[in-house]
Amino acid sequence: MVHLIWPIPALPLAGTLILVFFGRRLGARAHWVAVPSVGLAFVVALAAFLRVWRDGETFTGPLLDWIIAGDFRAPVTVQLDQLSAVMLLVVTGVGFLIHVYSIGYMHGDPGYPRFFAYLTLFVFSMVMLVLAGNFLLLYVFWEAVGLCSYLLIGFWYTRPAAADAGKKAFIVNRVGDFGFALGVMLLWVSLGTLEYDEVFAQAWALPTGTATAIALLLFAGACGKSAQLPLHTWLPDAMEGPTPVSALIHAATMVTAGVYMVARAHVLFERSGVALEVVAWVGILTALFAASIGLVQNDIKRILAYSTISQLGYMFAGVGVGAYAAGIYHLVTHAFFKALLFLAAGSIIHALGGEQDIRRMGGLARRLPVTTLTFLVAAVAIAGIPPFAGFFSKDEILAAAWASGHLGVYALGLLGAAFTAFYIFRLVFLAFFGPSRLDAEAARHLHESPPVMTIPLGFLAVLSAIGGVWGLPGEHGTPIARFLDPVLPHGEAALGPGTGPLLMAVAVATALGGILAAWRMYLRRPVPAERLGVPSNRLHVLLLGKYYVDELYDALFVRPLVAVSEWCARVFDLGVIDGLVNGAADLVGRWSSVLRRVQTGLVMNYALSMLVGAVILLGLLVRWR
Amino acid sequence: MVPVGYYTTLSAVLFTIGVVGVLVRRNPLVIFMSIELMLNAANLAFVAFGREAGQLDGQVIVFFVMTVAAAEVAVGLAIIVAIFRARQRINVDDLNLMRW
Amino acid sequence: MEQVTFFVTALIAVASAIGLVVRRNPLHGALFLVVNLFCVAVLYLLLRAEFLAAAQVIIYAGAIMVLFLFAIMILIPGRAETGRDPFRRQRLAALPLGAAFLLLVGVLMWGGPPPGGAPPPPGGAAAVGRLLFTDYLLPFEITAVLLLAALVGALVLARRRA
Amino acid sequence: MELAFPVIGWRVITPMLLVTGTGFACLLLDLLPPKERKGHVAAVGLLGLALAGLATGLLWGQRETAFREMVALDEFALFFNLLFCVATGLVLLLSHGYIRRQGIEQGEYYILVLFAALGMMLMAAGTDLLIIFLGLELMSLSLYVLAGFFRTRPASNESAMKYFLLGAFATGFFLYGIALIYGATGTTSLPRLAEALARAELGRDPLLFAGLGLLLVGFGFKISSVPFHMWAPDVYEGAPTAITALIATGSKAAAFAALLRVLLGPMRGLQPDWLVLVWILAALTMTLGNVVAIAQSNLKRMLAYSSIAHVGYMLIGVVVGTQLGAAAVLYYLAAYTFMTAGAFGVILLLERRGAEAVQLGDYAGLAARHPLLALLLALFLLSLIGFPPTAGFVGKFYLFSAAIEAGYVGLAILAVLNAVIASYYYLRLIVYMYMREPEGEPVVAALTPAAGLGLAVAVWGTLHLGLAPGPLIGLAQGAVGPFLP
Repeated sequence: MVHLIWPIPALPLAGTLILVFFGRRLGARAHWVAVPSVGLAFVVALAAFLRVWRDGETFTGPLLDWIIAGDFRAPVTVQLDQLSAVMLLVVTGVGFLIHVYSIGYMHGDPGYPRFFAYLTLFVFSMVMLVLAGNFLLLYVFWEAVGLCSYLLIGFWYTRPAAADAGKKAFIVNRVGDFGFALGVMLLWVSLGTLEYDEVFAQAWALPTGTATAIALLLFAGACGKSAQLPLHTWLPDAMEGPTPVSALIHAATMVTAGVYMVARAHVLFERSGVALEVVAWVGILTALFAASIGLVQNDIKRILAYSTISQLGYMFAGVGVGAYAAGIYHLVTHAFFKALLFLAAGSIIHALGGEQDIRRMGGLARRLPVTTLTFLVAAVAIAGIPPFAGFFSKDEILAAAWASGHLGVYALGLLGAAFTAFYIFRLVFLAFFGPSRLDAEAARHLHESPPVMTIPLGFLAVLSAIGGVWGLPGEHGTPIARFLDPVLPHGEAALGPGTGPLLMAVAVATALGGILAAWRMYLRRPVPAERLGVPSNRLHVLLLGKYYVDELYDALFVRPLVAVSEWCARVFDLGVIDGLVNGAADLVGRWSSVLRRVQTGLVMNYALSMLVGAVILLGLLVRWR
Repeated sequence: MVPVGYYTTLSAVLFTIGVVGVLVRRNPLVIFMSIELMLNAANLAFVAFGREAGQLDGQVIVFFVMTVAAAEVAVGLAIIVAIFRARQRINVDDLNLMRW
Repeated sequence: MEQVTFFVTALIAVASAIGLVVRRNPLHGALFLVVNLFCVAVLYLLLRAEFLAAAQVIIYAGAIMVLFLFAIMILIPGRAETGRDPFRRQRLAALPLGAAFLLLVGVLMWGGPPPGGAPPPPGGAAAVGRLLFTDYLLPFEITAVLLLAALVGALVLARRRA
Repeated sequence: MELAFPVIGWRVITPMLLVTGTGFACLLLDLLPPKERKGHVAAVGLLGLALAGLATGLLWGQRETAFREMVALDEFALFFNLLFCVATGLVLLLSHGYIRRQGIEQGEYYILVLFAALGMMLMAAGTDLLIIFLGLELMSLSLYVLAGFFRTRPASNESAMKYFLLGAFATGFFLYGIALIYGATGTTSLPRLAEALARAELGRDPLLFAGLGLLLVGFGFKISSVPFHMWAPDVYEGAPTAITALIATGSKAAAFAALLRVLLGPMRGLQPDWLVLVWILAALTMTLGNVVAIAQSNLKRMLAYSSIAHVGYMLIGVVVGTQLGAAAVLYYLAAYTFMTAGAFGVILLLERRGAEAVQLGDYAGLAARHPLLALLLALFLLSLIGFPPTAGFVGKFYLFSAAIEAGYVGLAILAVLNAVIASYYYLRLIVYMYMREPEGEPVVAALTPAAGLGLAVAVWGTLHLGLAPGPLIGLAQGAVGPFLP
């Protein structure tokens, strides 16, 4: 089995190394390395998946030893089971399609080889994250995918917004990862091991309080990575990155790592109980919160970004109510339709020469038939219309919420579903239908994307359309739930007879209601271009301002920290900074004054500080006696 | 007989005067001399404590400290001379106007 | 007699130390320091450390202070610290801090037994020399390297060639 | 008069003897022509360090003391010997081209670096406060001079002056501390101190506490722990960059070695008393270092504050005081040596308009112009952040886990939070290098083969300790064995 595992990370890694060292020479041929490396990884992953699926064979074992220190051992353990096999397929499969798409999208970019180097590095890291068999390795690649994401968001670094967004993503993620790291350490201290199988076997012995602390700390990391409240702010800004990156990292794979981690560690969350409730509520609140912001955004990628945050919220709600398989299933279908939405959006942006504002689109359906069709498939899927994939997975989550007695979660989820249908069809109606609001320049530029971009769209559209077959309710749960059962037990309470179809009907009605509302507002009587997106009331302003979370953080954390830092610098360094810094430039003129200040003030200041320290040390020692 | 505590108390007083000297003076040479005063006070403490314990070790340590002090003076004065020299090139008036 | 000598010497030592700190002219300061070093040498004699007393006078007062005086003469001929002190208030903070420090360290040492318990160690050159070359051989050799390093360093810095 | 000549424990001091001998050889070699080029002196110095390292390796596993228990041959001393050999060797490699370009190539430079290394070794191997004091002085005196080696540059002069005056001031406290401890116990030897302190009534002598406090002042200065840290930014900035690297790595490691030997050796019984002090120092040091580093625009200054912050992390290991904690400090010191020497090593290669490129702005777009150097610097910075899979990550993980295991959760949380803050300013430099357009005059790099070798070693260390940390962690745990079985 090992021979089916190691090539999956090794191939993209080899691709990365080749691109790093020979990228310049390869230039515009860089995809000849990147695409096959990820493609082959997908083939191997498929083979591994089939082994797991057909024979039920799984593998856990060390690839090599990493840290051994006395009683502390952290080998590079990989684990291939039903859960990681599904994730691997998504990562390498969607990854492969997006690599192909990027050939067209990034064509002619000066950083072409660099782009593919980062992208394959990401695939490697993500594969390792999924394969990791212990928490330390998980943490390592958790950080690594964050780094790749940061590099790719800031890929177009000449745009200051891109560089800032990259930095923001990294820092916000560090806040979450701070919790994650503490959780891992606490776990090690409590159990003395970080291996999945050992941890999960011993988790029931943990005191509830400890388990809750560990689970919540881990979940803090998940909140950062998966952009859940209150750490969601980085994801919309991350849209500054190239669109394939948004599709792969910020929609389909990396941001779902949090969901994967919670599902993987569900034993710990269950042990705590409270933590699982927290996951469910944070998830569903995020779902509603982000969906409501999505209602009024005008940037096509930002709408999709808020939609992603919202859908991730649904996944957390799913795992939070104990429907792990449903959460993972939604993760998979979401990977299909959201990647498709992003890639189709990228196709539009490509066609319009960089235009991202839906107020300046309209009537694109005639000129971009393939893009429109595929986008429509994805939109129907995310809105939750049967028989498309999104319907089954979302319905599964809502049904589980209902069945487990989380009626509040169910109600909020239903409302969020209505929002979802509304915002996505608002986007569809404004962008593809109705009168054209394009400016002349863009209209002339308008063209359907090349096949290298549209073919991946087609594949994803097919998957979005038929992905529902895994979620058809059967006698013993859905097929995917049955498949994942060895890892993720689905002991969820059964619905009463007839409740299932009733809930489905309600969900469909809600989605149709949302679509109808969007149709009434934006298509039946087209709104004049200049009135689109103009806030009409306070709520609208609040939503447009994204609830002003960024501003709040800026005032609460960023500005005080900078102020403290500057204060310290001034008090402790009394003019030396600018003194010595500028002194090098205009030496003669400044040195007399600078040196005097330095010489009169500082040696004395420094010695004074030392004496203060000495007195305090002695005082404490003598007092302690 | 003078109790050893008197010697050590005296050494503490001298040490503190040296510390204060480092803090209140502006001339590097005087600061440096104050530091010598501190070392000297430490030496006195060593000898007094050695006397109390009836050992010669305290005295031997003082011998080493003296050597170290001599080495320190050589280096320290070289640094001070060097800085004065370099600054002379910038501005001769600086030399006497410069305050510590 | 011994007590009188101690108190007189101690008084001079403290007074000269204060003189070093308060006099503005570094030259005066250096002379005060020399006085202080002599006083400490006398105290060494009282403590039966004859060899050290001699070494104190020869090394400290003789060699080190001459170096100091030399540097002072070269660098700041006849000039004292002048001008307004812009950091006067901060400097004054040194006084209460110094007092606190003295309180913490000095109080611990106050009094104590007279040195009667143990016999006075022989303070002659021979005894010290013997220790230097037996028990303290290693530190002795280290100081040799230390002096060499100081020599090299001082030469490098003081050399004329830029 | 009969003079009982002592038995000389040659073996115990073999590495030190080799370094001393090399220093003397270099001194003689320096007298010979050529006068202008001194590369051969550096080469001999490197050879000597390599021999000392080799001797260290051969002596591994032995335990012995010599000179009336004044120096010890144990894994602890050997671990640090190796560390000093590596740190000093790196500095020599990086120095050669650098001081030639700066026009200060003199044989004395290399000789003083060797003497500084000798001082460090003595500090780590000394089991007598007197030896530790002498080693400290030997190291410090050499470093004072080296800091002022740019004799014509005001910044360098000033750096030497501040370092010297404040260092001598700290030495005064240190020495007085030794005097008080001697007064309380009648000995300066660490083993005999341990015996004396084992007697209960002596262990509570107030003199001892005062002595310990003053000793901590001296150590606090050398490791640049808040509030004894203020010299560090100025000295780091003004000193020649290669010397800055030595001060940041070697001298810090030496002070930590002695600190660990004293605190976890004889003073172990007093742990309840000094624990709080070191706890406070650790918390203050890492927080202040990181917070102030954010405001810096001069790279050397920024790294100075960063190094202060790292001292704060390492003090956690001292607080923890367990075998795990002490070993984590040793490991962290090794990791820190590689990444910091590497970072300074890249910085000292870069010049702009004939001056060293130390401003943040000089690094804008460095990746476009010098991709390799930018990549290396980014790697070292990521390691300083504590990003896996670099040495810095393993070091932090190890250190913080030791803290949590020993129950210092508060301190660990503070440390991790600090690490988050720290990522900001390191990252800013990476952003400058990779995500800014170059501006102004081009930055030129003077990569010599020697410097290249030095950087290669630093990269190797940073990555190797991150990817395969097991062996070194084993060594570190063995090294603290002598006093923490």
